Parts: sequence; structure tokens; C-alpha cells
Amino acid sequence: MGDPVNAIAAWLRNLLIGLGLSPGLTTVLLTALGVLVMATFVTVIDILLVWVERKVVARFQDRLGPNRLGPFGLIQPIADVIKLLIKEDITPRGADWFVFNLAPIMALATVLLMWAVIPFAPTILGADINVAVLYIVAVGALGTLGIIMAGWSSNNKYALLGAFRTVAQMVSYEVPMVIVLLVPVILARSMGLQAIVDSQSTWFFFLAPIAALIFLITSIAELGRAPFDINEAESEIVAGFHIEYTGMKFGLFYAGELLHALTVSAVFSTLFLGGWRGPFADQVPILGVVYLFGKAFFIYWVIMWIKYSFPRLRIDHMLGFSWKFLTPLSLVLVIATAVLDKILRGTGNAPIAFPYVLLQLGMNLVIAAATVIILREYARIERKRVAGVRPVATAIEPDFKELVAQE
Amino acid sequence: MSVIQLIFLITAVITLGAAIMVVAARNLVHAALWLILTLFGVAVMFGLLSAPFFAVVQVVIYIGAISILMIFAIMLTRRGLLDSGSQFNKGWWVAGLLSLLSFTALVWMLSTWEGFHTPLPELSRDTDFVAALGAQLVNPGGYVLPFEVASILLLAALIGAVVVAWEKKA
Amino acid sequence: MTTENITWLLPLPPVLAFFLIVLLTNRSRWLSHTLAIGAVLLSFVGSMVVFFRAIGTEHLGEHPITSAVNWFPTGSEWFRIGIWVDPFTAVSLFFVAWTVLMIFIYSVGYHNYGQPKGDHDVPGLPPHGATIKDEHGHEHRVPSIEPMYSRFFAFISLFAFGMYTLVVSDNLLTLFVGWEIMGLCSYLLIGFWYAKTTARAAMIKAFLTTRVGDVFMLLGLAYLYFKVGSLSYEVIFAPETIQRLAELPSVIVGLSAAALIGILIFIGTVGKSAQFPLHVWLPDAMEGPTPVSAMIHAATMVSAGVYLVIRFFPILSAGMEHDSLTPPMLAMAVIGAFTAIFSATIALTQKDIKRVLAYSTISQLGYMVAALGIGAYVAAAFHLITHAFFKALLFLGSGSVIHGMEHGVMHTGEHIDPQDMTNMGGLRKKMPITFWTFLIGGLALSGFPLVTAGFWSKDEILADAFGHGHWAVFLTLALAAFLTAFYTMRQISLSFLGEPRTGAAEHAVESRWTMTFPLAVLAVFAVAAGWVGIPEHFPVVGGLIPNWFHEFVGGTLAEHPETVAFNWIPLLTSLVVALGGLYLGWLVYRGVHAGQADPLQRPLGPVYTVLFRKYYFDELYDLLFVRPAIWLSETFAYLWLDRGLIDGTLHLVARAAFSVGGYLRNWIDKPIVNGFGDFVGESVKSLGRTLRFIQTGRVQQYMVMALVIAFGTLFYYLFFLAQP
Amino acid sequence: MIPLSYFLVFAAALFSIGLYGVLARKNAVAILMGVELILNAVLVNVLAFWRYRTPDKLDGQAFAVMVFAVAAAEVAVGLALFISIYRRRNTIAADEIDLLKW
Repeated sequence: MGDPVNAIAAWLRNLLIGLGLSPGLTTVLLTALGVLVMATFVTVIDILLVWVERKVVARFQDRLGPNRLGPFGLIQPIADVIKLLIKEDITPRGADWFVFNLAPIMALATVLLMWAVIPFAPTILGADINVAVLYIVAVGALGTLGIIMAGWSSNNKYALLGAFRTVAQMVSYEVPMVIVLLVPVILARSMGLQAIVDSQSTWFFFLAPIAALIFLITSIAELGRAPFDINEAESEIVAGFHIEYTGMKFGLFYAGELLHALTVSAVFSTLFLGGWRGPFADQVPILGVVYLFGKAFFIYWVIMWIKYSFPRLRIDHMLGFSWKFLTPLSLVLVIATAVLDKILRGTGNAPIAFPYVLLQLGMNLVIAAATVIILREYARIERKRVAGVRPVATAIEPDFKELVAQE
Repeated sequence: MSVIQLIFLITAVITLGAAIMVVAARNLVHAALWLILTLFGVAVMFGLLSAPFFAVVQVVIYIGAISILMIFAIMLTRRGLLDSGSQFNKGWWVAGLLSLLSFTALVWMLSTWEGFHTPLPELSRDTDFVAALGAQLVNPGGYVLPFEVASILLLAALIGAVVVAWEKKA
Repeated sequence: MTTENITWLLPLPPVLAFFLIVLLTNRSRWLSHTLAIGAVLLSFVGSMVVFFRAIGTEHLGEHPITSAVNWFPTGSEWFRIGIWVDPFTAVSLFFVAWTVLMIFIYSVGYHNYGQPKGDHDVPGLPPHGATIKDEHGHEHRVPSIEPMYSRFFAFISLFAFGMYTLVVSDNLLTLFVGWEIMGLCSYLLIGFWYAKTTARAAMIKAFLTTRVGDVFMLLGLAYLYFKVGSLSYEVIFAPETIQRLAELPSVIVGLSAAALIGILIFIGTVGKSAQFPLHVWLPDAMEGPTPVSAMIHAATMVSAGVYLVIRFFPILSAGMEHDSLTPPMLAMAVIGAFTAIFSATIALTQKDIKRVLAYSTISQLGYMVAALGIGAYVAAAFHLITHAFFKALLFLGSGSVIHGMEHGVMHTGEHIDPQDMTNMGGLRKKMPITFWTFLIGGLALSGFPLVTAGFWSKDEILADAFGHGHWAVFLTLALAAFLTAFYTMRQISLSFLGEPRTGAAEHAVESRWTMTFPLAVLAVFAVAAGWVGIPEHFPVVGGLIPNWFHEFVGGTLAEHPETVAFNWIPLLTSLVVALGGLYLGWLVYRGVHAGQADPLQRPLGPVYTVLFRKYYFDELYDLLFVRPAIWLSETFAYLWLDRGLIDGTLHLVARAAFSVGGYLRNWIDKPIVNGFGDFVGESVKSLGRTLRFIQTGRVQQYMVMALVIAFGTLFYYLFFLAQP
Repeated sequence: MIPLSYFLVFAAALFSIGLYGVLARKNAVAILMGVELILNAVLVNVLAFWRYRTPDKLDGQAFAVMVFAVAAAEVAVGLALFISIYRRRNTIAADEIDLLKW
């Protein structure tokens, strides 16, 4: 009874076939059902996330946060949802009605799509396609699309600016992200997430900490969360792409953002923190779900921590950071990892041994040290440049003697 | 009329309709969005052709990069978007004739080919095409040369794009 | 590590050091000399290992330690290079390793490492010395460090590489490579102070003169390769090969192929180890720094010449019956003996301490060559080794003396040549270590009986000459030995004994340990190296130590050379000449005081001048070769051939071509070619004008056209061509 | 269970539509979209032929990879060109960009 999901699935299948449906149709129905359940589950968690978000930010800012409705204000998000639902739903004049309404749906749907490939447990996962990693990237790209549609369709220059920024940011941050995703793929010899999880007898985080870090950074940028939230920088472009959205449409964006964060955390834990791995997860698959969400929430917390600790970056700095720093670093990382892996493990899918872990880790440390040194040099130069002499306006001293003489 | 055929036909209809909208829509951003739908349909086609890798790559490259770039370009060149006046040049009917001609010619020629009705052969399940393709792409006996050429082409395109679109600071 | 591998690696460290110094560390002096010395130390250790393992091996002569790899394909089979360690190689490695290491260490001191930079030193000139203030504010002139310190170590490292390659190589080609590398290095090192005109002249002279020999040697190698089809020792020294070569008649009537090859090779040796008549470069080579002199003229390069002939002895002596000399051996005997006596006489009168040594080197090499010429194989090898040690010792000693003198010169500031022996005297008190070591070396050189190494080797040569009954050689060599002893004593007494003749000599000081330590080490060998070769039947000491050297090195040859029966006459001769020469030298030169002419000048009269001018050989060569060459190049080739003949013809041709071109242009080019070209151009232009309307500048219309044409051709193909 | 013909006809139709777009649209970006359609038709063909004719060889897939690369490069350069043209001439109508005519 350690695997309720599959048990229920099997029972339903037998039931339906007993009712005289064709196996093919049954499969279709069950798949649809699974999708439905999955979506609902995630969305419910999403509602919870609102509460988490508000609570945690309150703690970070030394406040109490929602605490009136229900124990610890647990009912608060429900109230929020109701509020959003009863708000007036406006489509501004001159806006592109269809696109305008499609955008928020895209925004949330793409996030939901990601959950299709994340393995919850050895036996519980949506689809074990052998290109899951690419799939995640692809869906992330679709998310970008939603934001552009929103920004463009709402016929508002701030929204458009936000969309532009989003495009620039996402396109440039996808590059190091995709590159760095190769590291776990190389280590696991597969692009399937289940296979990646299976091969994480030691978490990849310990084999490739830098890769994990870069992935975290880039995915935060993909999220468009602080410090990378210039696409909705209140101080510059009011609210960015969702400035014109009201009521539940805005709610969808909001939920999408929160859920996206959790999704990214889940992906991160799957790729680098061993996914559902944990004690007895193999015997009792349902435990795997617990472990996965435990790790995911930890990462989610880290993301929030970053969000509420860092100031916003300037856009040129941000793009420069991606193109001039992350991309080269990730390239170096991938090449080094591949070479080391080829030398140590050959082409076959040999299991990961302890010395191998140590060597990969050492390689990462070396690269990190080199990076730090280079950065220090760069910073020194920059400081020199910035601290250089600046032209100062000077006024000619009036000749007081003459003034006195004129008296 | 099996399920798979149904799926194919639906996808084909949607895709072609979207494609027609791409060339017909006067609002370029709509055209771009229709294009995305078309590309998505093609991705589904790839899925039907049991090439999931290419389906995903289609989404990543075409939808994730190309079409978004296009939307970007459209927005950057918005003022010249000519929302007023025809979106088609004077020779549009010639174009229509030609495309019809090409379609008929292609279909006719293909139908005269004996392999036109090739049934679907069984795939050997155990082969992981992604891994095999990857191995082939870097295999000196395989496609490493075209692979390298393609990468050089991409590099050249990258640099060229930067150079061409560089805004000269006066 | 197996002996083969070690031997393979022997030449490696020096050349690595060379590249490292040249490319990387030439900024840091310390790093440079540490690298160089470390490298030769490695090679030294390796050589010692190889040497002792070689001694341990039984029947090394019959089965040398060899290993070879394919180098480059020659037609059907490969040209193989490799290493070859037989007894002779082993002993050569021994002395090379020791002397080279010592010289490297010595160089550190000689180039004033640790001294301040000179006041006005420039690269390309010897250091002029620096001025320093001591705590009392007194100004002192002290020697300054060599400006091109690292460069020097790079060069001698390369030199060591060449020597090691030559010694360990198992074929004549790599031997020749090492040989030429050393030629290059000697060129570079003799001209180390390239800003001195004399140095430049000397370097060119050395290079060209040795080149003469090398060309003939290369001819010999080519001929050998052409006859045998291989250059590796195991093939060419195989008895059957030698037999064949000995019977094979050569292009020159009356000479067997072996003889011709031998003579050609021997000419190479003549050039390399400065035998008459190609001896002229060696004395001038003294322009280089003293370690270089020691390197070239004792340890390595000149020895390489003798090494070559000894190596070649089987072919040289091919077809030799008992005591009847083959033509090359005869040539060697004559030339060697003559060179010995000849340069010994020149050495009598030289004033420059290093030149004396140079000439003595030539005469000693003559000794070895002559010894080989009369078939005294072992004796030659023996003398080669002992001579390497004590001559290196002498050169380094002389360098130390010069150093001390320079010190004195700097102190007193008088303008005298610190190398001139007449300016020295009484140095034994000033520089005791140098004196004693130099004395040991000198005695070894002049063959002081029983204790020194030189005695045993020389005595063996004389004994062989006597035993085989080559009287002329015997007498000549005996006389040469006498002269040797004489001028050696002259040198010692002029520079060390007596009273100081100049202020510089007064203030000479002992050199530092880096210079004196090698002296001490080499002195030990200058004495001890002889004891390994004492004949059994020698009275009193004979047989105390087994005649190991003869057994060991003699094993190299196919037929073991028998030791000559002991005879009193050569022994007495060598005793007499050595002691007599020494005593006479001391007698004549003990009381020479400042400004006095050479005591020999009056008795010898004009002969003295002839000797002092080295038999006018330089002038002669200048007249014979240099002037004609210059005339040929400047007057004949340049003025007559170039200016007159070639240029004239060219101008003529040019004028003719010019006029022809004019005609062609006017009558063919303009009307026909241009006309046609213009016609084509015009027609194309008009065509373009007519077709221009197609180019609307609209991409899509272009594409429409393209498609229309494509479809048209397609349909044409389908409906008209593709129909069966 | 679909025969090859379905895909081929589909690809042909897609190609023709793209061709029409290329030939008839004014806006250069739209023309580029047409080109994309054509390229997609090619991709469908390539993969269909791979799947139906030589499923055991990888030539088709490799070909498809190359097509992807080419498409990406082409779009990058093309859009860059359009943007710079737009900067200079303030239009991206293909039939107004005709400086090269006589």
C-alpha cells in the first residue's frame, strides 16, 4: 500500500474495462483523469503558495504577515482568490481582445505543462519521455511567449517595454541555462528525468555545484523574480507586462509566477538534489512525493530568500552578466565536465564511484577559484575606471582686491 | 479511421489553417502567433512520426527562439508595419497561381511515385534514437563534418547578426 | 630503469636545459645556471650508472648494449638510429661526464656569478669590472658579472648535448649530427664576445677550417653508405663488412674502399681535432671564455675527432697484416707524429698562457693520432682519456690564473695583458690551490714518471711504437714528449715560480671555490686516471693493479690487441725526456725577471721568430686561400662576371625585348586584341541595356521569374524528355 | 495507421502556402515567415521519408538537424538585416527596398 496512485489507477482501469470500454479508450480516459488530478493538485498547492509567500516575506521583513483568517491566517489565500474573482474583469480599449485573454492562460498553462515530466516517485510520473530536459526548456520558452503576448496585446507602452525586457532577458538567460542543463545530462547519460534521478546515487549537486548554482540563477531570471524582475519593475515601468490586467487574469499571472517558482524548484531538486530519492523511497513510493516536495519547498524558500534580499539589477548589467559571465563559465564547465567524465568513466554508463565524485567536485572547486580570481582582477580594473578623475566645474576666483578698490 | 488517423487529420487541418492565416493575416503579430500555432502543429507531426526529440527541438528552436525573435522584430519595426493598405504586393495573383501550380505539381508527381503509399514500418523499440543520433553527429565516420560546418554557420550568423544590426553611436 | 633507456636519455637533459634557458629563463641568471648544471648533473649520474653497469657486463666488447628505433624510411628498409654502449663508449662517457660537469661548475665562478653588474659592460664584450664602495668609503675595482651569462650556459648546454649524442650514438649519422652541433657551438662560443673583432675572426676561422674537414668526412660517410648501405656500427664494423670493404677496390687506383673511406674520415678528424695542416683554428679559438677553451680543447670537441678515428679503427685498419700499416694508418702516423712535434715547437715560444696550452693540445692530439696510426688502439684511447682530464685541468687552471691576474690588474689599474705569462710570476704564493693543481696537471702533461696519468698513457704509446718497431714515430714522439715537458715547465716556472714581475701579479688573489673545486677534482683524476692502465710487466709497480683498462677497452675490438712485451728502452726514454725536459725548463726559466726577453730568443735566433710566428701558417693561408677568395669574389665574380657579363647580357636582352614589345603593341595589341575586347564589351553593354527592364529590384519578382523558369523546365523535362 | 502519402501531401500543402507567403506578402518579416513555413515543410518531408523509407538509418535525422541549424542562422541574419534596413530606410516593405534596380 506504499503506492496509492498506481493502485487506484489499476483499480479504475479494471473497473472501466469491466464496464466494457476498449483498452485504448480506457487509457485515454485514465490519462485525461491523471492530467486533471495532477493539475488540480498543483493548483491547490499554488493556493497554499500564496500564503507561504506572504508569510515568509513578512518574516523576512520582520512582520507577522496574514494571521487573522484561520490558524496562522491559513484561510487568507482563499479570501484573496475570492477577492480576485469578484473584481471587475477589464479588457482595455484598443487591446487585442483574443491575445489579451489568451496570454494569462498561456502563462499558467505552460507552468502546469512542466509538471508532466517531473517524476514524483519511482512509480509515479506523468510521462517518461527521453528528452524531458529539452521539454522543460521548451515549455519555459512558451512561458516567455505568454508574457510577450500579454505585453503586446494590452496596447500600453509600459506593458510593451516590459515585454521587450522579458524577451531580451529570457532569450539571453536561456543560453547558459540550456548549456548548463547538459551537465546533469552528461553525468546521467540520459535526458530523461527519471533516468537522471535513478543515476543520482550521489546528488549531482555534489558533483556539479557550479552547474547547480548557474541553473538556479538562470531559472530565477527565467522566473523574472527579483533580482531579475526588471520586466515588472514597479519603479520604472509601473508593473510591466501585466499592468493592464485585472481580477482573475492578473490572478492567473500571479499564480503562474508563484507556481513557476515552485516548478523550477522541483526541477532543480530533480536534477541536482536527487528528486524523490530518500530513505525507503524505493519501497514506499509515496514517500518519494514527500521527499520531492520537501526539497522543492526548501529551494523555493531559498528563491524567496534571494528575492527579498537582493536589490533589482539594471538591465544592461543583467544582460552583461548573462552573456559575459554565465555563458562562458557554463561553457567551460560543460567542457571540463565532459572531458573529465570521458576520462574517468569512458563512454559506457558506469556507476558513479566515490573518487569520481571527489574529482568532479575538485574540478568544480578549481574552476570556482579561477573564476573568483578573474573576477577580482576585473573588479580591480573596473574600480580604477570608476574611481578615475572626473571633470569638475571650476569658477574663476573673483579678485577681491579689485572689488575693494572699486568700493 | 483509427484514433491516430483522427489525430493526424485534426492536427493537419489546424496546422494548414493556421498556416493560411499566417500568410493571410494583416496584423503581423497575429500572423506571428498563427505561425507559432503552425509550428506547434508541425511539432505534433514530428511526434506522430515518432521523433519526439525533433518535436521538442521544434518547440525550443522555432517557437522558443525564432518566432519570439520575429515578434521582437515586428515590434521593433512597428511604425513600418503598414496597418493601412494592402499587405500584398501587386503580383499576389501570380503568386497564388504559382503556389497552386506547385501544389498540384508536387502532389501529382508524388502520386506517380511507387513509394507514395508506403505503409508505416515497425520501429525497433530498443533503439534510443537520440543517443544514436548524438553518437552519429560526432562520429568521424558519420556526420561530424556537416555538424561542424553547421556550427560554424551558426557562429557566423551570430557575429553577422550583431554586426549588421549594430547601431552606430553617432 | 634499463641501461638502454638511461643511455637513450643521456643527451636529453642538456638540450632541454638549452631550450628552457633560451626560451624562458634567460632573464634569471641563477635559474639559468641552476638549470644547466642540474641538467648535466642528471646526465652525469646517468653516465656513471651506465659506466658502472657496463663495467659489470661480461664480454661487453662482443655484445655491446644497444637499442635502436626506426627513424626514416630509406627506400625499402628503415634508417635506424639508436644507442651503442661498448667499453670504449663507456670510458668516453666517464671522462666526458666528469669533465663536462666540472667545467659547468667552473663556469659559474668564471663568469663572476654574484658579482655586481659592471659600470660600462655591454653584451658582446668581456666584463670590464665594477666599482664598489666598502664601508670605509674606499672605492674598489672588482670583477663584474658576465652580461650574457644565461646565453653562455645555454650554449654550453647545447654543446654538452652534442657531445653526449656523439658518444652514445650507434650510427655515423647521429654521430655526425652531434659533431656538427658541436661545430656550431664552438663557433658560437669562440665568438661569444662577438664585439671583439679578434673573436669574430676567430669564430669564422674555426668554423670554416673545421668545415673543410667535415666536407671530406661527409664524403667518406656518403661513400661508406653507398658501399655498405648502412651507417650503424653493428653493420659497418661487422668483420665480414670490413673484409668486403678491404677487398673492394675504390675509385682511386691502389686504394681499397676501406682505405679511401678511412682517409676521408680521417680528414674530418684532422679538421676537428686540429691536426696539421688544419690546426690553425685551434690557437685562435682561445678568444673564447676559458671554460669554452677547456670544453672544446680538452674534454669534448677535439676529443671527438680522436673518438671518431678510434671508433673507426676497424675500418682504418681493415686488411692490415701484422705491423704493416694500411694507407690511412700510415697517413695518420705521419700526420700525427708531425703535428705532435710541430706544434710542440710552436708551443715553446708562445707567451699567452692559453695559447701554449692550445698548442700542447694539438701536439697531444697528434700523439693519439699517431698512436692510432701505428695500431696502438688501447694506448690511443687511454691517452685520450687521461689527456682529457689533465688538459681540462690545465685550462681551468690557466683560467683561474687569468682570473687572478685580472683581479690584480683591476687593483693596480695598469694596462697589461693578464694572459701574458711574462707578466706573471710568483703566483704560487698568491693562488696556492691553483698552483698545486696546475702543477699536477703540468706534470701529468709532461708525463712525470709513475705518479701521473700522462706518464702511463704516453709510456704506453711509446712502448707500442717501439714494440711494433716504428722507429721514426717513436723518435719523433719521444722528442715531442721532451719538448712538451720543457714548455710545460717553462709555463709553470714563468707563471708561478720566481718573483712577481708586475704589480698585477703582486695583487693576484685565489679564485673562489666554484673555480677551485673543479680544479681539485680534476687533479685527482689527472693522477689517478693513469693507474687503471699500468702494464703488468712494469718493474716494481707493475701488476700491483691489474691492467684493467687494456682488458676492458681492448675488448672493444674484434681481435683482442695483445699487450706489447715490456722493454726497458721506451721506459728509459720516457723517463729521460720527461725529467730532462722538466729540469731543463726549470733551469732556463727559473730566473726570468721583468722586461727580460725570452731566454731562448738569443740561442735560437731567427728560428725563434719563425716559431713565434707559428711558422707563418696564418700568413700563408691568408695568402693562399683568403686573398684569392676575396679576389675571386670581389674582382672576378662581382666586377667581371656580374657587372660585365651577366648585366650586359641582361641589358641587351631587355632592349631587344623592349623594341619587340613596342612593335607587338602597335601592330597586334592595339588593333586586334583591343578591338576585339572593345567589341565584346560594347555588345555586352547593349545586351544589358536591352535586358535591363527585368531587374526591378523586387526580390519577389525575381523569385517569381525563377519559379516560372523552374516549372517550365520541369514540365518540359517531364512531358518531352522523360517520356519513354 | 497512416501511409506516407498523408505526410507528403501535408508537406506539399504547407510548402505551397509558404511559397504564397514568400511571393505575395509585402512585409519582409512576413516573407521570412513564409520561408519558415517552407522550411517546416521540408522538415516534415525529411522526417517522413526517414520514418517510412529508412527507419534504421539516421541520415534523415541528421539532415533535419542541419535544417534546424540553417533555419536558426537564416532567421538571425535576416531579422538583423531587416532591422538595420528599417533603421536606414524606415520601411520593411519588400517592394520598397529596391535600390539595386536600374
